[in-house]
Amino acid sequence: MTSYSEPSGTELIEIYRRAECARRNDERFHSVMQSGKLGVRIYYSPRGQEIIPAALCSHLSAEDYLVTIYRGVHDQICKGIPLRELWAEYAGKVTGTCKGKGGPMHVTHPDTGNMVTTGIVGGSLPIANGLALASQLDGNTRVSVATFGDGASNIGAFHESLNMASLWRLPVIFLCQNNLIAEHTRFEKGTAVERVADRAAAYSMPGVRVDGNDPIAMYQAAGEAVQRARSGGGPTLIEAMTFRFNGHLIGDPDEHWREGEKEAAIARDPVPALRAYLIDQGHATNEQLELIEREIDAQIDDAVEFAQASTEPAVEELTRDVLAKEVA
Amino acid sequence: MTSYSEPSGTELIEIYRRAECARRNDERFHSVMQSGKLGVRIYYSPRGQEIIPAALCSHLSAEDYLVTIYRGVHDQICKGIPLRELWAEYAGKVTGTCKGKGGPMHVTHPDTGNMVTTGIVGGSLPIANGLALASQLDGNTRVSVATFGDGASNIGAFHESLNMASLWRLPVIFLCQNNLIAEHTRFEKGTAVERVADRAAAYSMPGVRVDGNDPIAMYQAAGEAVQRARSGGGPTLIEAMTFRFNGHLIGDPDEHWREGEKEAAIARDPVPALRAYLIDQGHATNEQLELIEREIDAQIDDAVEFAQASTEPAVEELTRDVLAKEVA
Amino acid sequence: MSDKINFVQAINRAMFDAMEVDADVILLGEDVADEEGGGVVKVTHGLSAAYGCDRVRSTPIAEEAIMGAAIGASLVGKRPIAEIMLMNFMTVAMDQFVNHAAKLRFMSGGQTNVPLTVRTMTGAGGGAGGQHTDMLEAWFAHVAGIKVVVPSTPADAYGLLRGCIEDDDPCLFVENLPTYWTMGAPPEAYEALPLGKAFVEVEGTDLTIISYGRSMMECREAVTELSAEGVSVELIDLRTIAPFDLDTVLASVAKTGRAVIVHEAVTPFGVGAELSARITEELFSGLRAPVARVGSSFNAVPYAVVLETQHLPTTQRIVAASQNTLH
Amino acid sequence: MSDKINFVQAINRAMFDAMEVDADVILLGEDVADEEGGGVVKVTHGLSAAYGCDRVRSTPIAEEAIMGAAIGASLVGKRPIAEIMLMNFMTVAMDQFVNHAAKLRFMSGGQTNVPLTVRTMTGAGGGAGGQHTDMLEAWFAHVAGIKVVVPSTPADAYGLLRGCIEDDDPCLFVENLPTYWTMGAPPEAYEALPLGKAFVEVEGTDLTIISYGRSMMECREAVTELSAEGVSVELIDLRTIAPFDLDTVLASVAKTGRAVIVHEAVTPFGVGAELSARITEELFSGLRAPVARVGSSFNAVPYAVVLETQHLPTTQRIVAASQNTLH
Ligand SMILES: Cc1ncc(C[n+]2csc(CCOP(=O)(O)OP(=O)(O)O)c2C)c(N)n1
Ligand SMILES: Cc1ncc(C[n+]2csc(CCOP(=O)(O)OP(=O)(O)O)c2C)c(N)n1
Ligand SMILES: [Mg+2]
Ligand SMILES: [Mg+2]
Repeated sequence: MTSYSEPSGTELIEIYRRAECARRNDERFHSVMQSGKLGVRIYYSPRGQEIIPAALCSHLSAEDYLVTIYRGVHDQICKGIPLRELWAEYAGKVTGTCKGKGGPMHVTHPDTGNMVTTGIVGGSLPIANGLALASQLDGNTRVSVATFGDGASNIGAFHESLNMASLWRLPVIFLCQNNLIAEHTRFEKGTAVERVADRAAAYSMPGVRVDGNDPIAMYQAAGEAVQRARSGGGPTLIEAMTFRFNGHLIGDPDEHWREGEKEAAIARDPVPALRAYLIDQGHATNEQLELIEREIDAQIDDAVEFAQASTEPAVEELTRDVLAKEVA
Repeated sequence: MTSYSEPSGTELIEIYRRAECARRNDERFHSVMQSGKLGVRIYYSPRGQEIIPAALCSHLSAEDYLVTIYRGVHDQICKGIPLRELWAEYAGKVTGTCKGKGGPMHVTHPDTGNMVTTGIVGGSLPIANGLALASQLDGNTRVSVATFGDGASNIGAFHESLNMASLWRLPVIFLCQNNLIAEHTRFEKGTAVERVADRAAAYSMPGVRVDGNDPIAMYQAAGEAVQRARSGGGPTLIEAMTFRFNGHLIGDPDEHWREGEKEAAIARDPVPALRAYLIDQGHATNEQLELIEREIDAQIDDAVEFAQASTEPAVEELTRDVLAKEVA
Repeated sequence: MSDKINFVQAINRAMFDAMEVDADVILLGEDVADEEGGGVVKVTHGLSAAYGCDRVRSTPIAEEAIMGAAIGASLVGKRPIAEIMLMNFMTVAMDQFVNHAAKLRFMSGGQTNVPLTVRTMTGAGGGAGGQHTDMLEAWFAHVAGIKVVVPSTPADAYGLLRGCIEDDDPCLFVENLPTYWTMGAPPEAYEALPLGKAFVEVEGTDLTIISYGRSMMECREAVTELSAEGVSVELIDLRTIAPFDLDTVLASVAKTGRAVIVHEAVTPFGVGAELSARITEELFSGLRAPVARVGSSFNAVPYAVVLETQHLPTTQRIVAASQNTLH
Repeated sequence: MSDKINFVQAINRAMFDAMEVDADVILLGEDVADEEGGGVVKVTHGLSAAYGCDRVRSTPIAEEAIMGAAIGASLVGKRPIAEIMLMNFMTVAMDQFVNHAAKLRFMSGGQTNVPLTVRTMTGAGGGAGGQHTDMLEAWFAHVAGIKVVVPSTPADAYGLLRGCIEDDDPCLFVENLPTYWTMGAPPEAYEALPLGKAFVEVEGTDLTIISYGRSMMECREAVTELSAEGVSVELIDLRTIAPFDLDTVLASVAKTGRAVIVHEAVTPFGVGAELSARITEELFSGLRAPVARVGSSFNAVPYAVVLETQHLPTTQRIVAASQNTLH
């Protein structure tokens, strides 16, 4: 399907490290939220979709730009956002990436290329075009990635953005994480095309559907798209097939699957599957991976403590960052 | 290309009658506007595009719904709008279709199915879906048509509307009048696909590109789409190729064509071409057609006089039609 | 007195009853049908079961198409209810709503009209942050041809929503998500309440507090505190923001000579500005103090609890503004 | 004194100069490049010839994509000028502008900002009807994080547009199409004028007239008529609507004790309401008459000349409101 070379064992281990970090982070979010500690107020779990950004980020550096959505903590972690500031933001602390003012749906961290997180369906695509336009004008090789869901492929901003990106050959990747559902609406009920990737043809743009839970296929599809963007070949639409293991947002009973659908997907959980594959193929030993996992847990422990120990923003923050000059 | 039967001689004569009426009406608008009489304040000439609605309307009755755009007077005339009220509206008289309150960009005449005229690019498509939805719910066989330009195929409303229409199998026709230019932007510079019709595939919808200036091909393409819609077969995207003989709006120097492009198109003016064809093929004699043309001129003379003789709206009209109950 | 109901029940019942009495009432919105859970927070639950998925349609995520479909259907006999999940998503549908729904009656010289009801949720307090909680009613009140309605009790939510659905003009019905499950008395009658009429909820002589929607809850607390201090407050629930009930407002302020306007929307260029200006234009010499306004601070809705709480018009700020107006 | 210039020349020159001094200034919009005529009314003519079609890009008809591209580029060092041809088309780009441009600085805790200038034309008087002529500045003034600027002379258009382009926040620059070719004095200096500062154009003692943009032209006529009657009017051009220059306004009204606010936007819930409310809050006891407002009648902009003329705030209505305020 794609000509891009397969990931090396080391690369696969790094993909696992990123995906597992996102997976464990998600589990910790759930336990911490249930415990009521930290007062995290809202959370959209990306559980099940981690392989997509984990493989994508094999090809990206902190210099590259990411625009993600409310369901984007897996993207942010794979892009390298520091867990301390991430957790502090979720906890609404002044030490958070956004001083607690943005919260889960607006996590931002330019140092790692996490440029914007939006709560508006379709909002990520037009902005990614702009970041890519700046790179094109500056003649650098930065790549911009907009992630969004399958449901977002039906909103006007998707259409306008892909058309513009193709006309201008922008170094941008439109990464649709197709988890087969939009809130509670099944993919086929909201989307009048079998594959989102087929919509690329409407913009004379390469479009590819890939199993986003397959680290090798995803690595290759992303690699090809990044290479195309960096080399001036213009945009790509990637439809990465995946599954949302939890409800739309925390508390959602998630009753919209048919008998067994969800159970089957969870049984194929791609992250432990990658772990098993790494050992199978002799890319890594159980001990090596346990070491990585202990490192991840330590980072998360540290991040949670950091968030807990941090203080809340002062009321003065209401008047700050509204305009360049503080308004009284 | 299409299986729909060819138009009979009588049908072709009716197509000519409608197209020629729109053509002569356009010429009269220009002369009247230049004369400064009637104080028509704004005008978007559809000259060159008349065959498209003239052929479409062979398949429509007053019961069917049309949503057109600022460049829509040819659509309105072919759909049967009375010339008196049309001219009075352009002249801003109280006898106009909209009492002079809407003007050229908002001509409305429900009795002939002219439901909405919009000045917003892309604005016609979502509304046509709604009209079609009502017909679907009422179980009648009315068809709704949204006309729009090639440039409009790049705005979000186009995407959202085609997706929804396909999902719901709405009895609607999306009629793109591709005159190869959007204001001053050439088709290929704004549209990242070779044929607008190809975008239909992104919605699993039949899409067809047709020579909109060819009355027979246009008649067949429209007939097929109308038949599909009436019989519950859902929406169709028609891309009717044509040419805009005048500038974007009155006064526009229209300098955006390449050497000879425009002259060549005008030399192929489809309306006189149809006239010649009718005589060639023996469908009509010169005398018959001259009779039709005299009837048209008489109607236009009458409409201009009517508009001239009519009075302007009273200031009270400002507070009327804002809400159901007049607000003081 | 019969059992209390919450806003979700009242709004659901209003749609249920409206669809029963009028077969032309239809509902369009994301996830509104039961197969999609009957709404993200189940406000439309059971409607598709009762009236079918033709009349109760889950839509793609496409607000412009939702609004346009509702407008088009309303032009030819339907009375659509379009659910735009959250008020911030109205920004996606602004062209259809403002350039078309609001103006078609006028621009057509009265030949067509748009009997459309747009329902949308919003409101801060739940930690949803800057893009899910704005109160933008002032935008729509500034556009001729639109009615803007904001209920403050479950009973009003029922009656006013019925009123919007029966109304022949486009109505924007604003629901407050954080207080969706707050209980209140059921409607006295399960029928439409008139639009454009304010309700004098508490009668008083010293001061008039004018508010609507969620902020009425803080206003009620403020009234209790103020009465405890011996201040006789007249509390007016505007109910309809546009066109608003000037007569009722003026009659009250003419009596008290003092007015405080409270709303959750940010203060600058908000609904309170128009009320303040109109009251002053009409009652200038009769005013014993300048009309005061209490709204949210002028910034995006923040995430952190401490900030979100201080951002909103608190009971204390309403009490303080009232006392300030009295002395 | 040197030759007069019109608004088109002033705005064109402002962009030309800004692009010359700062290579990060870029321009995006429909038909803006010379190959597309340098703008529908040639406001951007010559810019692509001078700075290339990379920096001056004609776009597809896709306002959301235009706005989003400008926002994205502004996050990483560019200073984009996004042309949204007409203000009514801002309705298509509201999500990007309001939910994103206005809020990214705040929601990111100050890590990012959006140095974006949105230019848009509008204004009634040319017979364009209900969808091409609205004055919607009050909407944007009601959103925290946006600056709203409206020039009333070619010289101000130059200086204020330079000011917007140099500003680090998203600015909405509103241009009046019907008066585009009206001549005025050239700028004294070809440099930025400060945002947030009003200009006292005429000094007076009896009455303060506050306006901005196109309506300043009618106000100037009104001032002449009123002076002929011996009324000493102080005329203030607001220039920046949000954040507006409260100090200058208050200083003037404190002196005159009377204020009339004039704008082309419809009166209800317009900019005048906020000014009226603020002035009254601050100067209550010092006011000798209620603050008056003169705006367009509350309806869509009509097509017929007779209606359009009466819809707008005429000089006579401004004079009448002023006299009314004086007696
Ligand atoms: C413009 C807009 N409309 C509606 C919503 C409400 N909403 C939030 S997430 C969501 C579903 C999006 O589904 P999809 O694009 O598939 O992304 P996923 O959540 O599955 O990752 C909806 C409708 C929104 N945030 N923005
Ligand atoms: C949303 C919106 N953006 C921009 C405009 C300004 N405008 C009016 S017509 C036009 C060109 C439309 O071209 P096309 O769709 O090809 O239709 P045509 O005029 O060629 O018939 C533009 C950009 C508008 N009316 N609405
Ligand atoms: Mg999804
Ligand atoms: Mg065109």
